[in-house]
This record gives sequence, C-alpha cells and structure tokens, in this order.
Amino acid sequence: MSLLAVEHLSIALPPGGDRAHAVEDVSFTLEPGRVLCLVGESGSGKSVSAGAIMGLLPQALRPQSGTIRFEGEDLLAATPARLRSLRGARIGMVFQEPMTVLNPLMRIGDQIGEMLLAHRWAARALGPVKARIAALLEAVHLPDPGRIARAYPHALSGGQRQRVMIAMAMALEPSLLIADEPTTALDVTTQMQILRLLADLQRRRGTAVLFITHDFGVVAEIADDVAVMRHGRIVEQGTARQVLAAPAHPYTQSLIAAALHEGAPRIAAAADAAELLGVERLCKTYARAGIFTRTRARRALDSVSLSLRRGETYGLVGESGSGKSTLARSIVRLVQPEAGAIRLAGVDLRPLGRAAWKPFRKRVQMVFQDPFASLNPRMRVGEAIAAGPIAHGMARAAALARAADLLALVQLDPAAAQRFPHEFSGGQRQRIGIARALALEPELLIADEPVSALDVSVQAQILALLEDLRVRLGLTMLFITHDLRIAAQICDRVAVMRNGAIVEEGVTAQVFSHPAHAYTAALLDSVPGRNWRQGGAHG
Amino acid sequence: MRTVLRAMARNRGALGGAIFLALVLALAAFAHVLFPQSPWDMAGAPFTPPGQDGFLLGTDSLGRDVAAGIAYGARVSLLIGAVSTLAALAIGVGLGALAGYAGGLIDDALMRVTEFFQTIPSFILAVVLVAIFSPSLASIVGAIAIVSWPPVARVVRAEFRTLRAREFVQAAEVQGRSRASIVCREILPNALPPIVVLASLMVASAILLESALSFLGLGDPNLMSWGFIIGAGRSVIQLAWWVSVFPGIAIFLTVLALNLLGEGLGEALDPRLRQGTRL
Amino acid sequence: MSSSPDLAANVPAPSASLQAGLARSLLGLALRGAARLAKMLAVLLAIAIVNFLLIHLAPGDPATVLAGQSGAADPQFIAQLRHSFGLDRPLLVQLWLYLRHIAMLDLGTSYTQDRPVLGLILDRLPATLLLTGAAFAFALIAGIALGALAARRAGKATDTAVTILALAFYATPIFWVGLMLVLVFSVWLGWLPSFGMETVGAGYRGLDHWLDVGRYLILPALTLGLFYMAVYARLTRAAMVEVAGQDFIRTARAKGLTEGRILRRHILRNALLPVVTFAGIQAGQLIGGSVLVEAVFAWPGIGQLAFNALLARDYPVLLGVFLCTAAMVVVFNLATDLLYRLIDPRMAP
Amino acid sequence: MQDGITRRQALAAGGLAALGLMRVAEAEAAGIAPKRGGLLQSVITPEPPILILGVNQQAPTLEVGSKIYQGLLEFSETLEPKPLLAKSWEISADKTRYTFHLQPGVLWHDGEKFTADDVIFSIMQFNMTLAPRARAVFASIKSATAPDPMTVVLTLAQPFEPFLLMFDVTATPMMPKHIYDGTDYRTNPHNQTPIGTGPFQLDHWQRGSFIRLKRFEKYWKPGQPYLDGIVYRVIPDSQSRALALQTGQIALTSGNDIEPFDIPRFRAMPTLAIETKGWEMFSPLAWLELNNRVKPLDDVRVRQAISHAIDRKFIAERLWFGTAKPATSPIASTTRYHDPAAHLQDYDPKKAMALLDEAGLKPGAGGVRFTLRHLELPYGEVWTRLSEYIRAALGKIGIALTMESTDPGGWASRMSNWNYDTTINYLYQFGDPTLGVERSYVSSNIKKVVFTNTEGYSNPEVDALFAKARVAPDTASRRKDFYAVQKLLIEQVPVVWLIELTFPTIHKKTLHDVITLGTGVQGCFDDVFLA
Repeated sequence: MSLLAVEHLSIALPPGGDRAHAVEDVSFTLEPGRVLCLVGESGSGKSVSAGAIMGLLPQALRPQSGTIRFEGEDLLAATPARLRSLRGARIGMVFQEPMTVLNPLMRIGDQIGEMLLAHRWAARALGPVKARIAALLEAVHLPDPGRIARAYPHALSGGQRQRVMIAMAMALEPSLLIADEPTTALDVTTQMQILRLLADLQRRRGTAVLFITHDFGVVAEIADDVAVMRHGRIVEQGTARQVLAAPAHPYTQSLIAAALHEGAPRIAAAADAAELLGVERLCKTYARAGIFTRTRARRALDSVSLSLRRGETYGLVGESGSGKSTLARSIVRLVQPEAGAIRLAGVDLRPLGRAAWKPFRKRVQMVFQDPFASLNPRMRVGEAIAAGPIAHGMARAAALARAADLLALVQLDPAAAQRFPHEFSGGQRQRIGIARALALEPELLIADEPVSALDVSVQAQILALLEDLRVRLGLTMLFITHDLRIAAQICDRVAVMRNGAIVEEGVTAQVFSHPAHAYTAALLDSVPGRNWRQGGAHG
Repeated sequence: MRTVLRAMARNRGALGGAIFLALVLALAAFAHVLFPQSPWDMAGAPFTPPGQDGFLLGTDSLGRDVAAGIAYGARVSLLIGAVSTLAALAIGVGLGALAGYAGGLIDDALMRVTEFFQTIPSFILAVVLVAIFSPSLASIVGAIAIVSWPPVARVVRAEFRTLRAREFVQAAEVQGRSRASIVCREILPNALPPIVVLASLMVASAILLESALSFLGLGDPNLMSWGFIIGAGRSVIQLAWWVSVFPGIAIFLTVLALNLLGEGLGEALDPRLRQGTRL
Repeated sequence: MSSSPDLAANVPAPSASLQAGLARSLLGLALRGAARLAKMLAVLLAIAIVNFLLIHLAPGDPATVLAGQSGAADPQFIAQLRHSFGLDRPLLVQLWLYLRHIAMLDLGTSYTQDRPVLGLILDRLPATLLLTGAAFAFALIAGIALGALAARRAGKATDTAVTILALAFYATPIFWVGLMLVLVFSVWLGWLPSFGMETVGAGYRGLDHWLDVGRYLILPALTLGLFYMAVYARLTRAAMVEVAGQDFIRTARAKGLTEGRILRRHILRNALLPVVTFAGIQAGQLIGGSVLVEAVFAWPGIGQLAFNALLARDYPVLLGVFLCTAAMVVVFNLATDLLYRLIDPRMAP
Repeated sequence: MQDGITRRQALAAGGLAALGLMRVAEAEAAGIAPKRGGLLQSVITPEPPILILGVNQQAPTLEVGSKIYQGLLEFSETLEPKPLLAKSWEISADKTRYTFHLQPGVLWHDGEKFTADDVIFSIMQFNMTLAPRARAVFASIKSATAPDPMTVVLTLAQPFEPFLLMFDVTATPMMPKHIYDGTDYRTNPHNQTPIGTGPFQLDHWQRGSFIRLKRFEKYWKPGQPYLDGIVYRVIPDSQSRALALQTGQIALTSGNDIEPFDIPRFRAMPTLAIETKGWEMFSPLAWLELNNRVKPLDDVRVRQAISHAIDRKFIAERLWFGTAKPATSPIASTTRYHDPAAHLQDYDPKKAMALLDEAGLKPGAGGVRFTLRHLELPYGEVWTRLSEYIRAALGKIGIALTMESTDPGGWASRMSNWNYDTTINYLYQFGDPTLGVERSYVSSNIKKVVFTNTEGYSNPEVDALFAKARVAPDTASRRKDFYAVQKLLIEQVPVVWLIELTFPTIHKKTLHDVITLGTGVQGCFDDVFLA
C-alpha cells in the first residue's frame, strides 16, 4: 500500500478566474521512505495539491472530486478534528518563506513544545518535552540548542529558521513530510545545506517526502520520483533518473533546458578593448546616525574596484547582502558612495551633482529585478518608455514613435504602448523594462538580477533577448546575479562578491572551473544539481 | 478607474454611503429652493413639535424651522468639511511629500514637527485656536486643518518613502528625469489611493470636529450649521427633543456615509483587500 | 549529511548576538532612555513656547476681563492689574520668566483664582485621570472583545452587526451620545445620576464612597469610551484578519493546533500588539475628548478647568493645563513605547 | 424723607430680637415655625475663583461670600436700609456726617472681636484699594473716626444722597483688620480661609466640585442661623443644573443658573417656588449698545428706527419666558427715581423704515440699507439667542447684521477699545441712578474701559442733569432731574434699552424666607430655614 495516494483530484477555482480548476484530475502516489518532487512553475497547482493533502486550503478552494488516501485513510472525508490530529503528528510540513512562518512573539522552544503538547498522545513515547526540543534542534544542526530554544525568531537567520521549521516538522517523526519550496527563499549555500539536511533526515528516519519545487537542479539533488505539473495537470511523471535523463514531454524538456542554462557558446570579447567603466576603491557605508542612538554602520561596499571593457558582459555574482546591488546602484547614482571613483570613459562620475550627471544618464541605463515593481502601474507603457528621451529633449511625438519601435525590438506588439503594465505577464514586463532602458541608446547596460523573479522557462527567453540585443546594439553589460548557472551561461568575465568586497575575478570559465577562493568553491559546490549538470553538459 | 467603480458598486455599504451623500449634496444645493426663507427667520411659533403647522421637523426656541436649518446646515457642514480637508491635505501632502522624498535631515525635522502637532491633544488645540482667533469660517477651517494634517503627512511620507525605493521610481531617476516629473508623474499618482481614502474619512472627522466646536459655542455665528443647532437645542432637550435630535441624526448619517464611502474606496483601491481576505 | 556541517555553525548564532547584546543592552537602554527623555523635554519646551505665543496672540488681556468682572473699572485699576500680572513687560521677558518657572514646576498663579496653577491642576487631575482611565479601560476591553468576536465570525451576521455598531459609535458626535445617554438613563429611566462626581453631603466613606463615585462615573466614562471602543474594535478586527492571513498561522494549523489555541496564542497576541500600541498613543486624545464630556457631565476635571480658563482668559491656567496634558501624552507615549519593547521581542535591546 | 428713614431704622434697631420675632411671626402665620437644622443644597455658576469679597466682586463670589461676610446695612426690596452690623445710624442735618452704632458682641470666625477699627479699615483701606466702585464714592470722605470701639463717624466733603447704599455687603463688606492690615490683600495667605462675621463659615471647598459652608456657632444673633450649612455645587452645564433641580438634588437656584426656557417647566412643578424679586439692588438693565461714533448710528433717526424695530415683549416672553420685563426707561422700574410715565419707542417696523428713509438710507440690493457688525455677548446661550433675534428683527427693516462672537476677554477688550458697531450689554444699577446709570451716559465717562460710556454718547444737557442730581441733597430735586434726564435719553436713544432682567430664584417650597431683601440670594441667610 502506498503511503500517500492521490487519485483523480480536482480542485475548482472560484468563478471569474483565468481557469476553472486549480488542480485537475491529478493522480500520484508516494511510497514510504521515498522522495517525490512535484515540479512546476508558479500557478501550476503544485502548492494547492500540497494544501489539499494537509487540509489547509483557503476557504475559496474546495476539492471537487477524487480522493487523497494517506495510510489508507481518505483525508478528504476526514473530520476537521481527525485532520488536526494527523497534521504535525503524521504529516509534517515545511514552507517556503522562513522569515514569516514562525510566530514572532513566541520563543522557538515554545513553538516546538506547543506542537508536542498538542499531540500529547504521539509525543508521550518521545520523552520529556524540554529534552525533546533540545534533541530536535540538535538534530537539525543548530548550535547551542538550549539558547536557540529560548530565542525569539527574529534573532535567527533565514537558514536557521528553516532548520527550526524542519525540526518542528520532524518532531513527532511523521511518516510524511511535505516541503513546499523550502529552499527557494534562501541563498545558494544555505539552500544546499538545507537540502542536505532534509536528505539526511529523510534517509535516517525513513520519512517519505513530498517535495515541491520549480528547480530541476533541486530535483536532481534530492528526488527519487518526479511529477511535473502544468496548468493544474500532471504532464509527466516517473522516477527521477528516468525523467532527468530522458524527459518525454516538451514542457519537461524546456524546464530542464532552462535549468541547465545551455546557450550558445560565449564568444569572448576582445581582451584588448578599451575600458568603458572603471570602478576604483569604491566604499559605501550604510549608517543610521543619531545624537543618542548607537551608530550601526554596515559596510556595503568595501573598497571595490573593477573594470569593464567595451562590448563585454561582466558578471557580478554573490549571495544576498554581498553588496552587488549596492555597486550597481552606485554606478547609476541611486546610491552615493562616500569614497572611490566611478569612471565612465575616463570621467569620474562620483563627485558630480544631479544636474552634471544628467548627460551621462543617456550612456548608462539599468534593467531592474522585479518586473512587477519596476513599471509604474499608473502609466501607459509607451509613456514610460518615452519619458526618458523626452526628459533629454526629444519631442514627444518622436519619443512615442520610438517607444513603439523599441517594443517591436523586444518582440512585443507596438500596440502595447497604449496599455498599462498590469495587462502584461512578468516576462513581457521585463521586456518593457529592457525597452525603457534601451530608449536612451546607452553604451552601458546594467542588468540587476533581471530574471530572478521570473519562471525558469521565461528566464531563458529574456536571457536570450538580452544576449541578442547586446550583440546587435554593441552594448557593454554589467550583469548581476546570484545564480552561478546564469553567470556561467552569459558572462565573459565574472567577479564574486562577498561582504562588500570582490573575492575573486576572472574569465568566467576559468573562475568556475578552477576557483581560486574558498568561497567561490563553496558557492559552486552549492549549485543544486551540479553533478547532474556536469554529467549533462558532458554528455 | 472603472474597476474601482465596479468594486465600489459591489460594496453595498459604500454604495449606500455614496447615495446618501449625493442626497445630502442635493439638499445643500437646493436648500434655497426647498426653504426660500433664511433659516434664521422666525418662521413660526417657538417649540412647534415635528409635523405641526407644516414644520416637518418642528421649530426651535425662536420659532426657526429645524428642517430649514438642517438643509442650510448641510451646506456649512459639507463646506467646512471639504475646505478644511483640502487645507489639511495641502499642508499634509506638501510636508509629507517633502519629508518622504527628501529624506535625511529634512525628513527628520519635518517628522519632529509632525510628532509635535500630534502630541498636543488635538481637540484642545482646535478649541484654543478657534477661541483665540475668534470663531469665524476661516478660523474654524484653519483650526481643523491644523489639527488634521499630521496623519496625512505621515501617510504621504510613508507612501513616498516606499514609492521612492520602488524600482519604477529608480528607473525614472536613471532615465534622468527631473525631480518634479518624478514626484508628479511617478510617485504622486501611486500615492493617491490612500490619500483619497484618508480624505473621505477626514471630511467625516472635520464635520464631527466642527459640530463639537459649535456645541461649545465656538461656531461661526453667521452660519447655520448642524453643530450649532444641536448646541442651541441641547439646553431645551427636555422641552423640545427634536431640536437636537434631528441635526444629531443628520451628522451621524453623513459621517457614517463618508466612512462607508471611505472604506469602500479603500477596499476598491487596495487590490489586496479587493480579493476579500477574510479569516 | 555532514559534507559541510561547519557551514551551519558559520552563520552567526543567536547566542553570539544575545551575549554581546546583553552587555551592550544596559548601555543601550540607558542611552535610549536618555534620548527619549531629551526628546520629551524638547517637545515640552516647544509646546510651552508655542502655547505661550499662541495665547498671547489673543485679543484682549486678562486685566481687561478682570476689570470688567469687577463691575466697574478705571485705567489706574487696569494698569495696576497688568503690572501685578507682569503683563506690562516685554513678551520675550514674559516667555523667559515663564519657562524658568516651568523648569521649577512653578506654573504661575491663576489670575482669577489667586492660587498656584499647579495646585489647581493637581486638584482636578485625579478626576480627569479617573474618567479617562475608566473610559480607556472600557474602550480597550470592550473594543478588543467586539473586534475579536467580529474577526472570528468574519463575513457572518455577527461581524456585520459589530461592524455596524462600531461604525455607528464612530460616526456619532461624542457630546450627542452624552446628551442621549442622559436623556435615557437619567431623565427617562432615572437610573443614574447625570452630573457631578459624587453625592455631595452624603458623607460616604471607604467602599461606599467609591461605589457612589462609580455610579456617577458610568455615563461619562461610557460617553467618552464608546467612540474609542469603536476605534479599537475596528482596529482589532482588521489586525486579526490580517494576522490570520499570515504564514505563521498556516504553520500553526500545520502543527495540528486547535482553532481555539491558534486564536488565543497566535492570532490574538500578534494582533493586539499594534492595537495596544495605537491605543497607547491615542490615549492622549482621550484627554481632549474629555473636555466635551466634562462639560456635559459637570465632571470636575482639568478639561473643564481649561475651558473655563479659556473663557476667562486665565493664561497661566490655560498654559498649565496645556503643558500638563501634553506632558501626559508624552509620558503616555513613552510608557507605550516601553511596554511595546517589553512585549515585542523584536524590539528588545 | 432722609430723616424719616433714620428714625424708623433707629426704632427698628432698638430691638433686634423684635425683627427676628417679626419674621418668625410671619412664618407662624403661615403655619410653619422656623426649625433649626438641615443642609441647604444649592448651586453656584460659575465656580467663584475666591471667596474674599472685595478681592473679587463677581456675582458667584458675592452669593457665597455674602454668607461669610456682612455689611453694616442690608436693604429691603424697596431699597430701604435695615440694620445689620450697624444696629443704628444718624445723618447730620447738612447730610455730610454719618454716625454708625455697631452691633455689640459680634465675633469674627476666628474668635476676634469686631470693632470700629475693622469698619474704618474696611472702608478706608481695604475697599478703597480693591474696589473701583467704592473708591469712586469713598474718595469724597473727608474723615473717618471712631469715637469709641462701637461707633464710627464718616464725614463727607459734600452731600451724597445715595451714600447709605454703599454699605451693603455687596458694595462694602466688613473685613477683619487683624488679618489684612499691612498685607497685600490680593495675595494674603488667608484668602483661602475666609474670616468674616457672617452666619456661615467655610467648611470645605472641593475645587471644581462643591463649596460647603457650615454654621458659625458663635454667630451674633442668638439661635441663628437655622441651617446647619449650605452646599454650593459647581455644575457648569445648565441642563445638568436643571436636572438637578428637577430631581430634587438641589433645593435652590438663582441668577443665571436656570436658563429662561426651562422656567415654564419649573413653574408647573408644585414642589417649587419661583421668585423674581431680590434683584432690586442691582436691577440689571439690558440694552443693544450702539457705537455712536459709527455712521449711520450717529444719526438719532437711525437709533430711533432701531428702537422702533424691536419687539421687547417678544424678547421678554419668548426668550426670557416671562422672567424679564420690557424696559421702559434708562432707569429700571425697580430703582429709585424711575419715572413711571416714561415709555420707549413703540414696536413699529413701518415707522422704523420711514425714519430710515427719512435719514436717506434707502434699501439697496436685496432690501439691505446698510450693514453693521454685531458683537455677541458671550455670557451664555440666551444672549446668543437675543443677538439672533435682533439680527432677524433688524433684517426686517433692511439693516443687515454680521455676527461676531468672542469670549469674555475678547468682548471686554473690544468694548474697551470701542471696536464694535453694535453689541448687547447689561449693567447693574446699584439702586440709584448716580451709582449705576450715570456712568453709561455722561461724556466725562467716555473711557477706553469697559462698562463706561463706551458708546461715546455726549450731550451737555445730560451731563448737567446727572451732575446736578449727584450732589443734590434732597430726593425731590433729584427726582426732578432724573425724570428730565430719562425723557431726554429716551428721545436721543444713545443705546436701545431692551429688558429689565429679573433673574428668577427657584427653591423648594420647604425652604423658607429665601428672598427677603433687595439683594435676594446675596443676603446672609441667617433666617432661612428648611421645614
């Protein structure tokens, strides 16, 4: 008997949505001790499926038909009290966003203890509560469990909180653990730690895991079985080995291709091209100073230097908080560094005031990370693109005509100029953002995590577009990303940042194949699916 | 905009509020048609109960028609509510925008000023201001504006701070746009929804504040306002309950309508609420 | 596992920050306390200056008023009064003297009552504190209870009823509520006294005295409290609905907790934090509202003192009451802030 | 006449007990004997700032202070002097020397003896310093001597017929010399604990709440006062006061305590008695004050027109619910020297309009002839209603009023700076035109001070008549002058007299002998009793 058997599950969406069902005729099984990855992009119905198993769907969503059998018992027919007694005790769950899943007003120990108390019958065999809490925290490799138990969530980092969540989910040794994108919000190194922890616990305890993810790299890392979902349906399922090696469905193929980031081989820019942008010993400290309040300074940029040659794509990689975005924003004067120099074609921009900077605006443009936040929701797309040229003196009519051309350039319908941003998908919006940046015909394009907010399949398209435009328009590009796979795909040279400083810099292939710095090595080691990737890349 | 209207129409409370407000506006606009005589005229015998001698809502201690008073009072209450709100918005949006956009020392200084004004109990401040500058339309509007702007400034500042950090504003900055263009075209339109909601609630509280001032005898003596009628009628409440009860109901309903409208607007303008997150 | 267990330890442990924090926390607390105090004094100073200037902008001076009240007056008499009040000195000198006296808690002497202002205020303060305290407690408790009820039954008839009730009290002029309560409970039903603070001459002692005061307190405290009850009910409901949508509530459900426990331990605790904080800041406004209520119910508090002083142009009293209420607000804000820091671990030093 | 009074008073004073007995007899005739005991619950509005008479002369201070302090005399409802701390007095034939014989055995509340020194101190020092009204009269005292501890002799520079009126407690209270002599009267620490000779002494004052007086056990009238004490509750809201009276929580209200519109309700209550007597000493007269400097108010026809436009009966009956009387003369009908034949301009809007036409003030757009500012009197609601009535009434003859409201301070300041067009004002007349009426009309009193001739009316004829009446020793010649000045003023309309205010005193019928004097509730209450 399968531990979990979902059969012909359909869950209706409230009327008025873009489709009738969140989940439609979904069936899969999970055997004891195995890891099933439910893979799909946003809106594919994977999280709704998990919610249905836990009985934690929003009120608007109700299962319409099908069954969910857990250890032989139909969960859809179970009473709320019965479900409650199963949740936590027999089925544990780990969520995506570690920063918000813990009650900020309750000590860690109490939050775990509360669960043990709620399932007293299940916890009784496991010994005294306090000792059990310490043991659990120890098991997820949290240092000084006693102190952690007394701490409040805000004192813990995201990775630590996710460990607490895992400890909590595993507290009563459930037979099923549902992990809903548990590593998506984490930095790569932390992500890998959590994945390893999960894998380790799973192996030792024999827990079955339903792992929800959008990343085939993660699948390669952890899955025994895979089910790929799209638009509420399962399009392909099988063992991980089988699906990764020979994806049958085109959608699965595209997802895997996107995860591998296989693109055209890089044609390295001439090494002797002239320098376009030079950054020298740039320093930026964020400080909150007050007369009485303690000054808490944070060095965001610690004497950073780099040099971009004309025509190259320069990658800046690092985890969140490493200072890469601060560097990008410093170059376009959204942030004002207190020391160092930023030379564009030999002119130091740092000391320039707002007005003196204006001519350089045309030469340096930026594409932003979040396509939903980077467009003014109350401004027509055409206006948004034309606003820049108009500000630099172009006639309005000409600017609007040019906006239409640019939309065509980024492969959108020129009629889009008349519409508002909310009428577009994330990928389309990012194209608009690129069109806006190109409207001023810049020499240097700074792309700050331009694809990290997009679904993997869309990421590939945007990256391809950027690469195409770069070549066609002869742009120089500073590309910022946390994703080493993307950097490897499109950058001529990369710099690895950590704690506001560049720890290593060089030609991409060189850096990635023979990292000189331990941190670079750790980063590379943390790329999910790296073994599978290497395998895939070589054959 | 159309979606906002549609969302509002779905909200029964907001719809009711809007309809009632339209009625009050009509009453104010056509007061001189419905009651050609001045509301100050002694139209009948003092203390005529409601319904007698053709006085729908009775008369007061001088034989003035309460219904006429309420009709003309609608003008005053709405006028004071609207004008003082506009004045408070002008101060609050100006200072809040400056503080939120400029940040740093300017922000710090302006916020201290705002805090300062929030520290003084606002009703006492309003009473003092009106009393000192002697009660008149201008002093009442001014006093209400002065005690009502700080919340606007705080909301606008918060909006400006968030919006200023939003990528589309940074994109505009990178485009090399002027500050005026960024503030007026990028930030302000997006900061408007909470301001609009706040404004409708402020009109409501301005009407309440005006009525309280009038109740204490600090109203403009040349204007027939609802607060004035209650103030004049409260002393005869045992003799002629209708004099203070009806204008009280008028205030209550109008303020209620404005609140419903404000909430409806708030829900309609906030997409998160529009989806109806409920427990 | 354990290909890199060291990395987990690399992440700064809470212990480190806690330990280091503990050492610095005392200093930090002291510094923050000093900062707060300095800010408080600055606000008070600003209030004193502004009030002083405002009231001196007023037409008419107390000497004229007093002269008028004595039934007849001659210029010599007025000059004599002006001199004895120091009104003939330059404004800046008057301000400087005023501030210097304030620093020594000397708020001056009432023109009309010939008594130290501080004494007058202190005489009236207990009544106002009792009224506002009772109103505040009632508003907070009833508001939170109603709000919680509405949030728990969101979308149902109870929710609608509570929402309508809250909106109704929110939209009704406070003085009008007072009048109507008097009309119903004193005039028609005769259950409760309509004015004053105690039965004078009854000579109650101990418990009887407080029961007596309690009877007098009910209507004014209700009048003042109902409006704020509405505010807190709405806030509580909104906060609870918001908290109920947050991730950690889903976590709590996933842990298999009962709905009751989730409501009490997770939703309510988190929702009450902003409500109580807001209420603490709002408490200052209660003092303003008490002016109206004290007028309607003849409650012998400082609100009434202020209004009478205003009408009589008794500057020192008015300034004193202002300063006093502002000081109370500042102290209240400070207390709220400290309380907030105590309750919310995120704000701990 | 003057001698007559003296003789009669001397006789009456011969037996003080007789006076008391007479009252008792009156009560017994009604079937009620004075009873000792009981606490009188009353109300005081607004709360007096201090209880020391002289330091403060406002009505609330007088009402409470008059139980604690006493004057040499008190005055009947017809304003005839009656003995109090002075058991008898004589006036010399040339009307310049007044000899007072003091009541023996009078003690201050602190046990000290009341003597002639206290009297001379009170007149020549205390009240001269503090009270402008007393100063104006007492300035003409040539000498004040005490031949023996129980006798005071005052010598005037010239005759002053209304002199005795100054010895009521409300004008010249007797103050303890041993406490105030040589100190700053205003800041004397004893100001918080008043020491008088009255039947009641201060027991407890809960600021903002109540003032409780208790019986002074060593009061000089044996067996009196009857009441154990009096509680004055502070209730600022008029409706709360009305409720308190209605529910029986208080037994006595006076002055402005009860708003006029509540009077009909209380009239209907069988347990309450309403009296309008007891204000004869003050006889407050309310008028519409016209700034005679402002055009077109400088035209007598315009002033007459305004007088014709106002229906005084409406005001008395509709606004004051019958507790006020339409004014008929600048000198109130309850005051000495009122001319019963005098009458003001009739209510006749047509005539008013004709007068305005005649003055060349034709109606313009919307029927408005001209616009004036009107400063409201900030003394309470009914005064606001009065202003509203006047606006309506003048509106009918084409005079538009723009209302301005202010607080008492602002009002007093605007008045004393003559910065107004029209306003409402009311003044006490203090029993004699020389004391209370003259000040509003003589040109020598046009001052930038409130309650003087602020309207700026100036007429040598009026000046002369008042001056003559001031020093005339006999009543007959004074009467002639005052009748003449009344006629003249009525024709000239320097201000538009409206109503004579008679503040109703409302008390439970179980409370007896409340109003027996021309000063009403500002009497000492030593014979008031509950039964």
